[in-house]
Amino acid sequence: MWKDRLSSLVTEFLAGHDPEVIGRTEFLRARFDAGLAWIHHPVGLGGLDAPRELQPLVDGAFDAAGAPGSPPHRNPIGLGLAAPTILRHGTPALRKRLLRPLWTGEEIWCQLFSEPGAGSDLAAVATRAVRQTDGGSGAHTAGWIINGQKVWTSLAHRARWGLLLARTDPDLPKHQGLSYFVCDMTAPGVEVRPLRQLTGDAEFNEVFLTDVRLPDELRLGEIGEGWQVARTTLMNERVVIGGRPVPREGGMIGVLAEAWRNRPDRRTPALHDELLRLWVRAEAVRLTGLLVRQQMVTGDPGPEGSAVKLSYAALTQAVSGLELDLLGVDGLRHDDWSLRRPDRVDMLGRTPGYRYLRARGNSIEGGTSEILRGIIAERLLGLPTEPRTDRNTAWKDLPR
Amino acid sequence: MWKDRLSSLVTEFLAGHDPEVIGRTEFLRARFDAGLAWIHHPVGLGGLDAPRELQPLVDGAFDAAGAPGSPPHRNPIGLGLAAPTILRHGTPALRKRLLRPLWTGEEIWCQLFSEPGAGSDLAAVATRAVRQTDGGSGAHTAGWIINGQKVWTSLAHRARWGLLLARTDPDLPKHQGLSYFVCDMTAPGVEVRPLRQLTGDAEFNEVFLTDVRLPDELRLGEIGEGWQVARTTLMNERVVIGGRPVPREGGMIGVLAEAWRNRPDRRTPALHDELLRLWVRAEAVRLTGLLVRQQMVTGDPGPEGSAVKLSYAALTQAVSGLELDLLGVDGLRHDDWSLRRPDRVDMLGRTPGYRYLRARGNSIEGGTSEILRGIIAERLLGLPTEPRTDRNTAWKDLPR
Amino acid sequence: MSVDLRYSELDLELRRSVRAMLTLHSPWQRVLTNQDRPDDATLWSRLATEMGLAGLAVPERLGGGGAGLRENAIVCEELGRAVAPVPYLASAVVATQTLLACAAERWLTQLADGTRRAVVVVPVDTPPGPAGVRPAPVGVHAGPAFGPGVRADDHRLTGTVPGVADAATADLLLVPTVDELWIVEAVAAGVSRSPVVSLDQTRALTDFSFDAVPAYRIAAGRAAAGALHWGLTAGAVLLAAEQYGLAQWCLDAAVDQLKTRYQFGRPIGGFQALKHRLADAWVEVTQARAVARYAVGVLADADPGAGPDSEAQVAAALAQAHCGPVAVRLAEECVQLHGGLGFTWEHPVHLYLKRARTAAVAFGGADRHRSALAGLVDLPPG
Amino acid sequence: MSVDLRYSELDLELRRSVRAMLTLHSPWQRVLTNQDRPDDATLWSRLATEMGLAGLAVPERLGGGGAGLRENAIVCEELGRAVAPVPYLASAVVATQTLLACAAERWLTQLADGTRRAVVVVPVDTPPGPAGVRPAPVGVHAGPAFGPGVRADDHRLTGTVPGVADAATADLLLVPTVDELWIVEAVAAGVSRSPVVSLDQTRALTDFSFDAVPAYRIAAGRAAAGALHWGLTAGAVLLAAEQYGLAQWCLDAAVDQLKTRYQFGRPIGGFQALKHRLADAWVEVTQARAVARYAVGVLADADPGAGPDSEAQVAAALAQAHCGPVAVRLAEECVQLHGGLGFTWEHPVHLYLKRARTAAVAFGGADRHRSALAGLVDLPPG
Repeated sequence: MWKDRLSSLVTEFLAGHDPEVIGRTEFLRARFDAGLAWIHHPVGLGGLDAPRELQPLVDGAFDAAGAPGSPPHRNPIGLGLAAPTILRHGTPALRKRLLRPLWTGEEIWCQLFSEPGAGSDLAAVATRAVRQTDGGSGAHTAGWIINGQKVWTSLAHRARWGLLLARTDPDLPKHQGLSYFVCDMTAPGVEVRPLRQLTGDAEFNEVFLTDVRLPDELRLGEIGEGWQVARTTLMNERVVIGGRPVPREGGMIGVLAEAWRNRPDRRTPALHDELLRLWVRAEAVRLTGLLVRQQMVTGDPGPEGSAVKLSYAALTQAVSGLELDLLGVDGLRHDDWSLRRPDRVDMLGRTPGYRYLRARGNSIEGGTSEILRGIIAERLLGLPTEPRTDRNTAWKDLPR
Repeated sequence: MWKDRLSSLVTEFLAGHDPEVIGRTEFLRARFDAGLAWIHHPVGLGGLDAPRELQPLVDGAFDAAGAPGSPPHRNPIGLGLAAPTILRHGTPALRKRLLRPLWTGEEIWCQLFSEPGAGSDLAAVATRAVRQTDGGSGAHTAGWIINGQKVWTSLAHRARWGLLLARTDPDLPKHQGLSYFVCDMTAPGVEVRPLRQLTGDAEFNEVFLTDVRLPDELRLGEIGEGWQVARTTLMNERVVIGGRPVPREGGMIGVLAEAWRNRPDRRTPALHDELLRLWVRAEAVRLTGLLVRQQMVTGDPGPEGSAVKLSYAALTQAVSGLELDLLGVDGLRHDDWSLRRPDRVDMLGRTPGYRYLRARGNSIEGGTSEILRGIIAERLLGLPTEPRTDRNTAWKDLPR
Repeated sequence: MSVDLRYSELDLELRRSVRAMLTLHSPWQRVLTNQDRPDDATLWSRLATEMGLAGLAVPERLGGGGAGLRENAIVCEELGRAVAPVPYLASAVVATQTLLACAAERWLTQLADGTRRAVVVVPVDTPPGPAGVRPAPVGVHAGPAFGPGVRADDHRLTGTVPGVADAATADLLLVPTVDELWIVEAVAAGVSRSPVVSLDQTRALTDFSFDAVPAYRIAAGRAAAGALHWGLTAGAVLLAAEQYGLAQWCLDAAVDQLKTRYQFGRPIGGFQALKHRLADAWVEVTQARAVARYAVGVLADADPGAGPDSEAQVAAALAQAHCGPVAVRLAEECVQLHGGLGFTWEHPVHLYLKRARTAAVAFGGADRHRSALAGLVDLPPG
Repeated sequence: MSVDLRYSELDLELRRSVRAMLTLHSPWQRVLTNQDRPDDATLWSRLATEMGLAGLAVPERLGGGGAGLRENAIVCEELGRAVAPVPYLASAVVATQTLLACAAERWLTQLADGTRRAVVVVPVDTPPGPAGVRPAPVGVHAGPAFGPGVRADDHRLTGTVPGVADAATADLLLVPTVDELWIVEAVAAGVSRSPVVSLDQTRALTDFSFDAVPAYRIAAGRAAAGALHWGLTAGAVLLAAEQYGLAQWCLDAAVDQLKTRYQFGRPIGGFQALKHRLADAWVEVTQARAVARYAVGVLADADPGAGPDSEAQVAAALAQAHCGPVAVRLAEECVQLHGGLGFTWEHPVHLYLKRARTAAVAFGGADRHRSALAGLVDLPPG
C-alpha cells in the first residue's frame, strides 16, 4: 500500500517539478517539502512517516528520472550524524530550522567532538561552556560562552553548523558534566585552521573557540545530558563508516587485483598467496557486511557495525601494503607532497603510496580499533569492564 | 689461573677415580665432594667458589674422559629450580642435607606451586600450612600441618622432595601470607595422582596434601616471606625453559625442514613461503637466544629469558602446525592414545600430531605467554601497572 | 549475490531440536569412554533414523526429507558444535550428493532413512575439482584422472585407498577408479578395512584395500567426474558449516571461561588483552558464518546433475579457504585461554582442536582452495 | 657461529658521538623544511668529513678510517634511528664496498674523506645475487646478465636506469652494463638525472639516462659480477642495521607516548592490550637486532675480493627477510599507538613509516630474500 502510494507521489511530484527546468536547490527544497526526502521522518520534516526500508524505492525512482537527490558525500556529517541527532534530541524549532537546508546541502555540517586531550576518551572533553551572566545582576541570561579547542574536524572550513560537545560542569564526573550544542560556525571567535595529515593533505581542521557566544536555543538535550546525545551521534558514525555495500572486488582489493593482472613481471609465488589470502579476507569482510545489513531489520545501528569497521580498516591497511610490496620501486613514486584540502577521500585515485598512508587513518578516525575491540568485547560478548578510576571522580580532579 | 687450577683438579680427580671402575653414583658423590659439581658453589656444597663461567670447562673435561655428570633431564626441577633456591634461602643444615643427593640424582625433586585456583595468579595459593599446636597447652610446637591440592606437578610420582608454597596467614594480603617449605614426598598424607594431558600422556600429577606433617626445619626463608623465596625459583624456571643453545635447524624447525626435503609430493608454493618464513623466524629466535646468553655475563637470569621463552613457544606452535599442513592425511595418523607416563618430553620422536598437541603447552606451562608479556612490558619497557584490587586485600576476602 | 545469509525460523527450529538431542545424547565424555569404537552408532540412529536427518536432502518420493543443503548445513553446524562422532558429512552429504548427481535412486532410497550408511572412498584430503582425488602437484590444478589407487577389471575392483574419513562403519562404498564411479557392498568378499589410530578422536580414518571385489558401475566418464566434483564440493561447503559451528563453540567456551575464572581478584575476562583477543575472535567467527552461509546458499540453489557452476566453485573454495583456518585458530585460542585446564584430557577443548586440525586438511585444505580460487577469479600465479 | 652479537665499548662510543651529532644537527623537522632538496648536504659534510665516517671502511693508506662494516653498522643504526636524509648507505657502504671488491683504489681515495660521493646506478629494489640487477621473474633466481638498461659502445654508455636511491647528489656513478662495471663522472656530458617525487621523504629516488657518456671500465665478467654481488650484499646487510635502528626508535617513541598520554584518567601504557602489543614489539625489535648483528659480523669477517661466501649470503638474506618486515610493522604500530597524533604531518613518525616502506623494497625485499634462502639452505620449491 505504502509502495503504491509512494510511487504515485513521486510520479505526481515529478510531473509538477521538471528537474530539467527547476534549479537543483529549488528542486531539492520542493522534494523535502513534499515529504520525499527522508520518507520515515515526520510530516513537515522531510518525510511522510513512511516505512524506512522503502527509502531505496523513492531514491531509485528519482534517480531513474534523472532528478537530483541529496549528494551524501557533499554533507556526510550533516546527513549521517547531525540529522538523526537533531531528529531525536532537537526542539521543534531547531528541527524545523536545520533539517531542510541540511538535506538540500545548502548548509554543511561538521562535528566538534575530539580534542587534543580527549580522543579515545571522548567524555574527557575540556572545552568549556559557561552560562552567560548579566553584567549587573549576575543572573543567568539565555546564552552560553564557549572556550576550547577541537581537532580532527573535517569540513569545518566549509561548515555552517557544528555538533559541539562541551563541558558545562567540571565538578561532576566526566560523563555527567557535558552538554551538547549546535555551534554556529560563523559566530565571532570561531577560528578554523587546516590540520595536515601524513599524506600531506589537510582533510581535517583544528577549530579554536574563543569566547564564542551561542544562544541557549542551540542546545540539544538537557544541560548535563550531553553524553547521552553524543551517543546517538557516535552510533550513527560507525554505521556511516563501515556499512556501505560493495560488490566483489569493490574497493581497494579490486585495485590490487587489477595491479596483479597488469603486472606479470612483478609476480612471485609468495605475493600470489598473500594476494589470495587478502582476496578471501575481502570477501569475508564484504559478506559479513551483507549479513549485518540483512540482520539490521529496523535500520538501527548496533555494535556489529563496530566489528565491520574494525575488519574493514585492517583489511584496507593490509591490501594497500601488499600493493606496495607488489609494485616494488614503482610503488615508491608519489605524485605530490604539497598541501591539498580535499573535500573527500578518494582511495582509488592518486598513488599506491597515498592509499597506503591514508589507510593508516582507517583504524584511528571515527573510533580507534582499540576502542572498537572494547565495544565488541563488552557489548557483544558481555565480558566484564576493567576496574575504572575515572567514572566517579570530578572531571577537574582527573590526572591528565 | 682458575682455568689451570680446575684443569689440574679434574685430571687429579680422574686419576684417583676411574669411572670405568667406580659405580656411577659413587663417582658422582666423590665428584661433588671434590667441589667439581657446581664449581661456583661454596666449598663443601659441591663447589670451590670458582667463577661460574668456567663450569663448561669442567663439564667438558669430564665428558671428554667419558665420566658421568649429573644428567639434567633426570632431575630437572632439582638442578634447575631447587638447587639455586636452597643455596640462596636454605639453612646450612638443609643445604648440607639436600644438595648432594640432588646433584647425584639420588633424590628427585618436584615443584608444588600451582593449584586449580592459582595458576597465573600464583600468589593466590590456598594450600594451608598451620602451626602444629600441642594438644594440651595449645602452644606452637616445631611442626606444620599442610592441607591443600597442587596441580601440574611433573615428576611428583618419582620425587623424594617437593618445593612447596603454602599459605600461613589468610588474613594478610595474598603476597604476605605465604611461606615456603621443602615437602617430604614420602610423608603420610601425600597422595600423587596422574594428570592426563591432551596428548593422552600424563606427564604431570595432581598432588593432594591431607594433614601432612612437616618439621619447621624444612622451611625455607622466614614465615610470611614465601613469595620472596618463590621468586628465586620462578626466575630460574624461565631460564631453564628458554635458554638452551641450539644449532641452526636444531629443534622442531629441523624436523619440518627434513619433512619438506623428504616429501616433494606434498609441496605447494604457499607452504614453501610459510616454511621459509618459519625458517627465518627460527633463526631469529635462535640468534636472540645467543645474544641473551652472551649478555648474561653474570649468569643471572633476567626478564630477557621471558622473552626467549615467549617467542620459542609461539615458534614451536607455528612449526608443528605447518608440519601438519604439509603432511595432509599422513599427518593425521597417530601412534597411540593410551595413557603413558613419560619422564620427559620428546618433541622430536613420536608423531607430528603429538608434536602439535604437546606444543600447545609451551605457552601455558612455566608462565603463560600472557604473564610473560606483562613481565616484558613492565620490567623491560617500564610501562605502568594496571589498577589492582587484590594487592591490599586480605587473601580470605578476595573474590574467587 | 541475492543470497539470504540469515537463518529462517525453520532453520532455528531445526537447530533447537538437533542441539537438544546432542546435548542429551552426545556429551563429549562419550568420545573418551567409547574410544575403541570409531563412531557412535547409537547417536547415529537417533540422528539419522529417529530424527530423520540422514535423508534430509533425499527427495520425498525416495523416502527422504525433501529438504536440501541448507537444512544439512544446520545439522552440520550443530555436529561441529558438539564434536559429535557420526559419519553425517560422509554419508548424508558427500555420498548422498554424489548419488543425487548420478540420479542413482536405488541407493538414495537405502540412505534415506539412515539404516544404511555410505562413503565416497577417497583420502580425506581429496579436494573437489574437475579431476578430483589426490592433491595435484604444484601448479597443476586438474590432472587427467581420478581414483588412481583402484582399477576395475570385468566389474571387479582391485587396489588400495588410504586415509578415508568416517568410513569404518559404512555399508555402501562409492569407489572411483580412473574414469568411472562404482558402488560396492562393504561386506563383499575382498574388501578389507584397517582402522587408523587417528589424530581426530571424533572422526577416524580407515585404510581400504580391494581384491577383486564385485562392483556395480553407477557412472562413467564426464558424468562420473561431474558427480564426484559435485559431491566433494558439497562436502567442502558443508564442512565449512561444521567448522563454523566448531569455531562458535570455542568462542562461547572461551567467553564462559573468561567470565567465571577469577585470577588476581577478578574475572580474567576483564583483562583488556584477553578482551581484545576475544573481540578479534568474534569478528573471525562472524565472518566464518557469513562465508559458510553464502556458500551453502549458492550451492543449495544449484543443480547437482549439472555439477557445480563457477559461482558455486568460488563459494566453496572461499568457504574452505576461510573457515578451515578460523576453526583451527579458534580451537588453539580456546586451549590457550583455558590455561592449564585447556591442556588436559579432562576438558573437551582438545577434541575440538583435533577435529579442527583434521577438518583443515579435509577436502584439500585452505592452501589448495586458494589456488583453486586463483584460477576461478583470474588471479594467475606468476 | 662464533659471532659476538654484543656491542664493544668502541661501538658504544661511536654510537654516542654519532647520536649526539644527529640529535643536534638532524632534527626531523629539517626534512620537512628542506623538502625541495633531495638530501642534507650540511649534514653529510659533518658526518662524512668532520667526523670522518664516510671512509670508515676505506683502508688507512687510502685516506680512510681503516675500520670496517661493523663500524658502518653503528652509523647506519643511528641514521635509521634519526631518519637522516644522507646518502651514507649508497656511498659509504654500497659504492665503497663495490670499489673495495674491485680494488679500485683511485676512487676509494676520492670517497675516503667524504668530499665526493658515489652511487651504484641500479634501481633501488635490485637484489644482490650472482647475476644482480632486476628482480628475476618467478622461479628464476639468477638471470644471465646484469645492468640490462645500459650498454657500452667504445667506452661510452647509453641507456636508462629508473629509481636509483640516494643518487641525486652523487659525484661518481658506478654503472653496470650487461657484463661490465663502469665509472662515470656525474657531471659528464650526456648524463641526465630526473628527480622522482618519492614516497620516502628522506631517501629520494632519481631516474637516470645516459647518452654516449664517456666511462672508465673498472671490472668485467666474473670480477664485475662478484664486485656488484658483494656491494649489494653489504648494502642489504647494512640496511638491516638501519632498519633495526628505525624499529628501535619506533618502539622507544611508542613507549614514551604510552607513558605520557593520559586517557580515562591514567597513562594509556597501563592498558593491558597495549602493553602486550608492545611486549611483542620488543621481542621483534630484539630479534631484528640479533639478526642484523649476526649478518654484520659474518660479512665483516669475509673478504670483499672473494665475494660473499655461502654463510654471508645466508646471513644477508636472513637479515633482509627478517628486518624489513619488522621495521614496517614497528612503524605502523607506532603510528597506531600515537592515535590521531601519529596520523599528522607534525609528528615525525610518518617519516619513519615512509622510510621503512622504501627500505622494505630496497635490495629486493623480504620475499625475494626468502626465495634466495631456499636455494642456499636446501629448501627447494615444489
